[in-house]
Amino acid sequence: MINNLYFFLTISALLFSLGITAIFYRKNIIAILIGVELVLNAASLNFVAFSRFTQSHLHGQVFALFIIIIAAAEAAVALAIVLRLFQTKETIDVEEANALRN
Amino acid sequence: MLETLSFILPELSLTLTLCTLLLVGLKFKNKFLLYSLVKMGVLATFIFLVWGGGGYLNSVSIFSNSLSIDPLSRFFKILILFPTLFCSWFALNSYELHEKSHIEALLLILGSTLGMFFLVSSSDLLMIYLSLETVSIFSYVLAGIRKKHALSNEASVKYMIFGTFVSGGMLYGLSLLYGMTGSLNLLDIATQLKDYNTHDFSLLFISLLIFGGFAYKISAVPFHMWTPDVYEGAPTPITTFFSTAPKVAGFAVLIRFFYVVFSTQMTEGGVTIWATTDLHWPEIVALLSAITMTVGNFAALSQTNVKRLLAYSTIAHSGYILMGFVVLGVEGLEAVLFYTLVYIFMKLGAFFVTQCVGNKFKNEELSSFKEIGWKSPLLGISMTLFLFALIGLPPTSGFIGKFYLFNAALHKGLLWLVIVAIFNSVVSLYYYAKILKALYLEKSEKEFSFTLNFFDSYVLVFLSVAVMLLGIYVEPFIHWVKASVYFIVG
Amino acid sequence: MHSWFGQHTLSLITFIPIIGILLVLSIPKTKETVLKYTALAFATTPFVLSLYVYQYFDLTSSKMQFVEQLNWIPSFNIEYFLGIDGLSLPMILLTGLLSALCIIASWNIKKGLKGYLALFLLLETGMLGVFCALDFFLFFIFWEVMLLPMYFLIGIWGGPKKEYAAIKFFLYTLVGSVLMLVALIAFYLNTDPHTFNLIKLSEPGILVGNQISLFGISLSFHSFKILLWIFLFIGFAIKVPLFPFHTWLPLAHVEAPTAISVILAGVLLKMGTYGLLRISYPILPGETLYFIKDIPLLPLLGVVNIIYGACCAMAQITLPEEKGGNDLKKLIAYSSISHMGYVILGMSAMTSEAMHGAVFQMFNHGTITAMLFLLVGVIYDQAHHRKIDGFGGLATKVPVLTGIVSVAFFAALGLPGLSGFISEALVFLGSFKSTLPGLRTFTVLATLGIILNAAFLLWALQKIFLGTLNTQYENFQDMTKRELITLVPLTVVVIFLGVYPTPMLDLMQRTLNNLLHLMGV
Amino acid sequence: MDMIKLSLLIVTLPLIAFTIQILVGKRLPRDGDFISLASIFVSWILSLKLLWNAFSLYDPQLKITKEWLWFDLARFSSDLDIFALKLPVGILLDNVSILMLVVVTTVSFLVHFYSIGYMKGDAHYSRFFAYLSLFSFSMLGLVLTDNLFVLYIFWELVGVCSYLLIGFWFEKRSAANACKKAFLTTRVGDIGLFIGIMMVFTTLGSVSYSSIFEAKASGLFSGVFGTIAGLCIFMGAVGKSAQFPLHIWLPDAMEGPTPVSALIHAATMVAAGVYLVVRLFVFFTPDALLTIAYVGGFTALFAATMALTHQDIKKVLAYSTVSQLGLMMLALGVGAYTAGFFHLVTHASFKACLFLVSGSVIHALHGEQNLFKMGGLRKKMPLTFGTCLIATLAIAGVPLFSGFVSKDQILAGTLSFAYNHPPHSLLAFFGFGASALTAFYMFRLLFLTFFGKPRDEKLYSHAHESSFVITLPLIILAILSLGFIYEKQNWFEHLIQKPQLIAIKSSVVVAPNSETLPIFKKIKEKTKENVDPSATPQDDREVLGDDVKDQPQVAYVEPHKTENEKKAHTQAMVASVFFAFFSIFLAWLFYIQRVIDPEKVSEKYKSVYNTLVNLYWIDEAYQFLFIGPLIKINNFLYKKIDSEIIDQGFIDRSALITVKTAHAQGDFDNTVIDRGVDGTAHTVFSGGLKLVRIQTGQVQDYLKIGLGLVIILLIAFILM
Repeated sequence: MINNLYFFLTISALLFSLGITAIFYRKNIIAILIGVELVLNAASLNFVAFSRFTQSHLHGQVFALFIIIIAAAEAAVALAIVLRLFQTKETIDVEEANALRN
Repeated sequence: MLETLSFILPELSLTLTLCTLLLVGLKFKNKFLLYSLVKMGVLATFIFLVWGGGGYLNSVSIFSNSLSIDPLSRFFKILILFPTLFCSWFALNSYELHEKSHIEALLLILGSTLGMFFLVSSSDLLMIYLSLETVSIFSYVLAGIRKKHALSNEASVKYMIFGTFVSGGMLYGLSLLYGMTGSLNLLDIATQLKDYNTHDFSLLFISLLIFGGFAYKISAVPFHMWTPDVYEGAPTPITTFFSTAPKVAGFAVLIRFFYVVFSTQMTEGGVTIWATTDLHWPEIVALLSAITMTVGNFAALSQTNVKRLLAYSTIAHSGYILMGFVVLGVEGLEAVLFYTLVYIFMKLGAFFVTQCVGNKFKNEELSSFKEIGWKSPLLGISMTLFLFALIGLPPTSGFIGKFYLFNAALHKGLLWLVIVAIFNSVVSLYYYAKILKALYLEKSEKEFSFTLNFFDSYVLVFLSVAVMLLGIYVEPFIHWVKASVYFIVG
Repeated sequence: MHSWFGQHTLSLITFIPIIGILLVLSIPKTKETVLKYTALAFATTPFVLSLYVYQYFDLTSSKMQFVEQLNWIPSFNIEYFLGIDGLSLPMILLTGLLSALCIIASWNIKKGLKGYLALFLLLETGMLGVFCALDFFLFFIFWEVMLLPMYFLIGIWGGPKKEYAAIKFFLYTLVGSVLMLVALIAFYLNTDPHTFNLIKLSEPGILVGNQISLFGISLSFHSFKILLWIFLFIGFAIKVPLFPFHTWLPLAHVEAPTAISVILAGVLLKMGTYGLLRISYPILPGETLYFIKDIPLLPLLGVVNIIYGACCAMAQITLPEEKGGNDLKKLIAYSSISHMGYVILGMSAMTSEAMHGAVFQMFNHGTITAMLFLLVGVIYDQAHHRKIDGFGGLATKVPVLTGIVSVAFFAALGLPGLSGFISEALVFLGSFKSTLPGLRTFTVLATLGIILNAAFLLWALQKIFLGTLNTQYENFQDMTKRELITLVPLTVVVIFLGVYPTPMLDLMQRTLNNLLHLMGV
Repeated sequence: MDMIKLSLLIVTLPLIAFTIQILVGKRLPRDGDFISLASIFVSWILSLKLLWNAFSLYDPQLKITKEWLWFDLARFSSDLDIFALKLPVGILLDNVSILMLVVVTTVSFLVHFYSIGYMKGDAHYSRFFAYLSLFSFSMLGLVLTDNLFVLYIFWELVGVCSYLLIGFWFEKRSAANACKKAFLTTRVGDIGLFIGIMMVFTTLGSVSYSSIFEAKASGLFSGVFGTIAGLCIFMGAVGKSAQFPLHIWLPDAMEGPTPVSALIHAATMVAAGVYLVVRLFVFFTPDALLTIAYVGGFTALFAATMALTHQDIKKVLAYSTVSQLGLMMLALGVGAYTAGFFHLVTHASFKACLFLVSGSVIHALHGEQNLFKMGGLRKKMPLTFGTCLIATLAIAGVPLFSGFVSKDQILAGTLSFAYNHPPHSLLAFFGFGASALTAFYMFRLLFLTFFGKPRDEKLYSHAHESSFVITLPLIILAILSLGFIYEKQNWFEHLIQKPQLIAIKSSVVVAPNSETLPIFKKIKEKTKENVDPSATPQDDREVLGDDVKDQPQVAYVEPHKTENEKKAHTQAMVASVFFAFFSIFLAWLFYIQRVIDPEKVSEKYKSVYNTLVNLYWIDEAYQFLFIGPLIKINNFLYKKIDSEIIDQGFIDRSALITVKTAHAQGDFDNTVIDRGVDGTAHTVFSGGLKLVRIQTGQVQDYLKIGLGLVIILLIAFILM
């Protein structure tokens, strides 16, 4: 039951929507970053699933590998930025970052 | 192996400059030394681009079809070099960047340029995603380069959150596309998609998700909200870089991706045009282009911060360029290429003048522009030329660019889009004239004198001449654009 | 005529002011007189050259003369194509003359003199270029080049509300020219070997095209051509200015400095009618006749302009200051709206006399309004206000000024013996004679304009010059030599052309009759 | 010397004088008055020479024309078969124009001579003479031209000269108003004339008299179109000769110096209207002539009544001029062509004389113009009194004086017209009524100024006879008003015959009737040969060529007298003499014997008296009917449409130009949103604008909006 493609696709779609909601409705920036990670993992899950079930070649898995690398890089940079924000604004609540508006 | 390396000589020379700069930067902080290094690196890349690798006609695709070296990518690479060259000089002279962060700025700009070089010539999904992400990551850091400045941090946070979300979405779209067609290379995807009944909902959703990813890069309507805040927050040289280089790269990858994957190339009456199957994405993009223009222009009407005003004008110009993109014809492509070429110089000029005024008064409000036209005639005249180019008034290159776009759009019969565009360019006069009004027509309260050092005036003269030359002696540039419309993916 | 100089006269005429600009910019700000004289020299050379052209102009040939044709942007088939005929030569003479006089009139500009002179020379190039260009693209470029300096000239050296006047002027004209851009591209796309060449475009049957859809509704090519005509018409009507689009003119005139409002009224208003005659009439003859015969739009707007302009001008005398009245410059601005109404009426009557009258009126209006504005400038320089009822009885103090003012005022109201009458009479004779429907009633209505014109002009003349001397102006001196230099040539031209108009009428005769012949009238 | 060259010289001399005078007038000795005097004197002598030639030729069909091409709109484009205006400019010399020349130059010369004395010491002395010369040039030009277009040009030039001369003393507010009123009212008339010209040009393509007469001969302009064209042209005459609807400007024109009134508003300019009708007499259709008659007749009577009650001496004369002009129009209307023109000639001399008399009286009384302040001046100013008496007798129509001769013919004409067309007998009543009243008010003026005891001692004391410079012209004009010079062999009727459409064989020339003035007999042979052969009338006939062999021709024909005309003539003679003496007697009763006290009469008929004094409130009516609403419309047009609706309403309030944002923007917007746009005017568009600009600063909102837009686009395109 768990080894056909559509199962994985539904899980990745679930992961994707969870990630989106996390990004939209969480106030803490770290939580938002986690949401982003969720979205990236959903995509890599997709890649792996498609590669495993529909394709003979391993391009999908390679792509998933790269996604992990990129996700790591992004996380590092994002956290550095959040740290800087914390130093200047004493909070990491995304609502606070609204000085720039019209 | 060696001869494939020769194809990516430009990228290699860029990396070499990056590394030497890294090493030299540790020891020496002298501004002119660093800048001469960057200059040499960019010059080398330029030389390699123009004469080295890939030859003129025989474009080749290397690294198992993930990078294609062809006239289109060469054109865009040359275009990207200009912002790099100028923005690094602007960064070294801006009041916003502290002495210590000069070297970081240069490195990040060069890194981002390298990412764009790959983005422009990438022809498979993985390479597109990788290069896109490199550019984005470098940009997030670039946005937040002013350590102690709250606005700069906020800008980078917003940029980061917005960027990651959208590229995540795009990635999800790419994964579905991969799933649907089973291959990463654009050409294979295109052939697979041919025999796929394209009218169902999923392909439209995928195309919109992917378009979202690129729209964020060129700040087109659905994903343009970040641009004003980030541009205002980031230091001016960085904003200049953001508003020129990534736009060019964004359009390059947009063309390559959409003209291959979502449309089939045909030649009709000797003219190659791209017909789309019944997937209506051109209509959507045309609508988006009209909305982008209108949003960009109308929002700019009531701005008092010049940086924010120019940010909205960037959105508006993306809307204009999208108009050429939607035409799906060789003429449309030429118009896009020419307009990006012309657009870069206008935008660099306008931002540089804002920076010079910023250096003097420590803020970029419209009120600090008062009576500058009188105090330093060169600044006044060059700013007038840039603004008239941005509006699209004839003697300047902006007009030829707009004429090219309107000509292509009208040839396709998009009369309604042209009318929206001309309506917008009239509105654009209104807010650009606000700057002109401040420069010349208003008396400033405080008494001040304004002098430009040699380098700044040299740069201003160069940019003004570029903007006017492209308006008057246009023939060679049109030939260059016509020659570089040819691109391969496979 | 075949020497190098003969072949490149038009380029010289157009681009000599540019050399002037470079020279003016290089001279240091301190040497004011040197600046002024160089600017004067470079502003008058085009006029001298145009006299040379007038001398060698062949009155009998209906083809373009002094033609220069070079490839500019071959990939778009855009040519640097200059040439003149009977229609554009009078305009070039007028521009040259007025520019020279305006430099003399702006002798006491203090603030930013270098900028002023440079912008003025750029403006002159733009104007001369528009009249010489025969390639629509080049025409459009010069049309906009002329626009840029005007914004600054009104905006920087203008009156109290100068910013508003400048931006309004710029926006109005830009809307017009942007619509013209659409027409320009449509012409380009719908000709077989894509071309901007106005001569080729005016060959019958060259514009061929197919269906086009606008906002969803599909237009046949005929209705698309009508749409193009409307776009062009709006672009030119704003410049003329015709009734609904005229509100920028009084404001621009009131705020602009004297010399600039002379050029604005003397030359820029003629761009609109010149454009109609050079582009709309020959290229879209069918549509033009449609808007004259089936829907009498042109004659109607012409008559409305005549009467509306005269009424608003008279309102200036009766309305007090706070209601927007009582301003002499606004009065003259509205009177030029009324005079341009004659030109439009003449152009829409499709008879030889009316067409000659219209083009001759364009020239006369240029000289007469130039005189009027220069005179207002003379009064303004001494009295520093333009309120019509602020004066009274100046005639006793300034006989010479009164003499020239009365010549100008009587020329404006069309007194025979002065040039204004000849063109007005020709327009009336021609439009009354034309067999187009409704033209006769329009002409009779237009004759109403003669009384209204006479009424407000004489009323103004009486309020300012006649009656008892207003004690405030005890020491009102007469005209200085410099002011005389600007006004005497114009007076001589107005009187000479009034008595013997043949040189000017012969100049434009062949072209106009040819145009009418082409229009199948 | 050839007659054409003579006439050219007559015209150009005043023009040369004008240019010299206006340019260097002030710097010349005696302010240059001798230049204009000399030029008009030479013109006068030359015109007498022309008259002499006309007498010697003594040929009613005399017609000499010469043309030069002014401008031709199809000269170079003959291959395009475009029919364009070809406007020749020419001179037409015939008895009518020669006589007019003589009249104009005589009166003008005498007025020049008179104003040397009258205007001495005036601030703008030289400019006065410049304007006089300009006027003479334009009047002479008007008389000599051979086509309507050039006539219109001189017509307007004459109007300008009257504007300049009426407003000569422009310091006076009333003078400034008067000149404007004069110019505008005549301009209203001129528009009618121009429309007439346009109508003629449209049908004919040319506007010269000869072509008009040819067209009339070939049957054109006969229907309603012809009548309307005729009436339009007559409108010009109404404006210029101050006939009924447009007469309001003439009394105000008295603001000008008296010589001006004498020259322009008595003899010459106002006669231009009559001259035009005389010149185009054949062109008018019968019912056009009828309207002319009615307008003329009514004006004559109407103006005469108004002259009854006026105190100002010049105003009385002004109304008398309007009335006399009405009589001339009446005469022309009823077809008494020679009578009308004859009255014009005689009226010129005695009316000019009357004005100059009033001038010398005013001069003597240092500017006093009110009749009721004068009195008993005959002893103090015998010469002026004498000439005034002669002129008054002439105008009253007392036999042996020129007035009687011409007025009698007019009345005879009207009477015979009434006999032939009984329904129009009202015209005769107009004629007789006007002439009766004329006699009354003229003698009222005479008695009030010169007879009775002086009413104002101070004024009377230092009244004195004017210098010879003023009185000499009076004497000459008085002589000209004597009847006998016109009686001689009624040469006038012979020379000036009524032009009619008659079919004559072109080759046969109507032989001038045999008897000519005896004294001219031998001179006639002598002058025959030195007259320029090319200009003689005979060959002019050949020029018309054979194709118009027996077509009706316009020619002057001696009117043969029908029997009831003879009856009308004698009756008119008796009636006019009776009326003249009866009204003189009446005036005598009123003002000398005080039998019937004028004051008591005015009380009794209070209402009638007031209407007369206030000139039937016509001025106020025009002000109320035309000028008031015009100003209201203008203000409405300008204020409402121009500034509020188009400017602020449509342009500025439209979101494109004015950005109405939520909170106050930079100063630029405030200057743009000026008084027109009220504070919170939100159009839908600017509402939408706020939506577009939402930048809340919340990143998450941006994302939501972004994704929301994508989804909306998806749904829209799915449904489409």
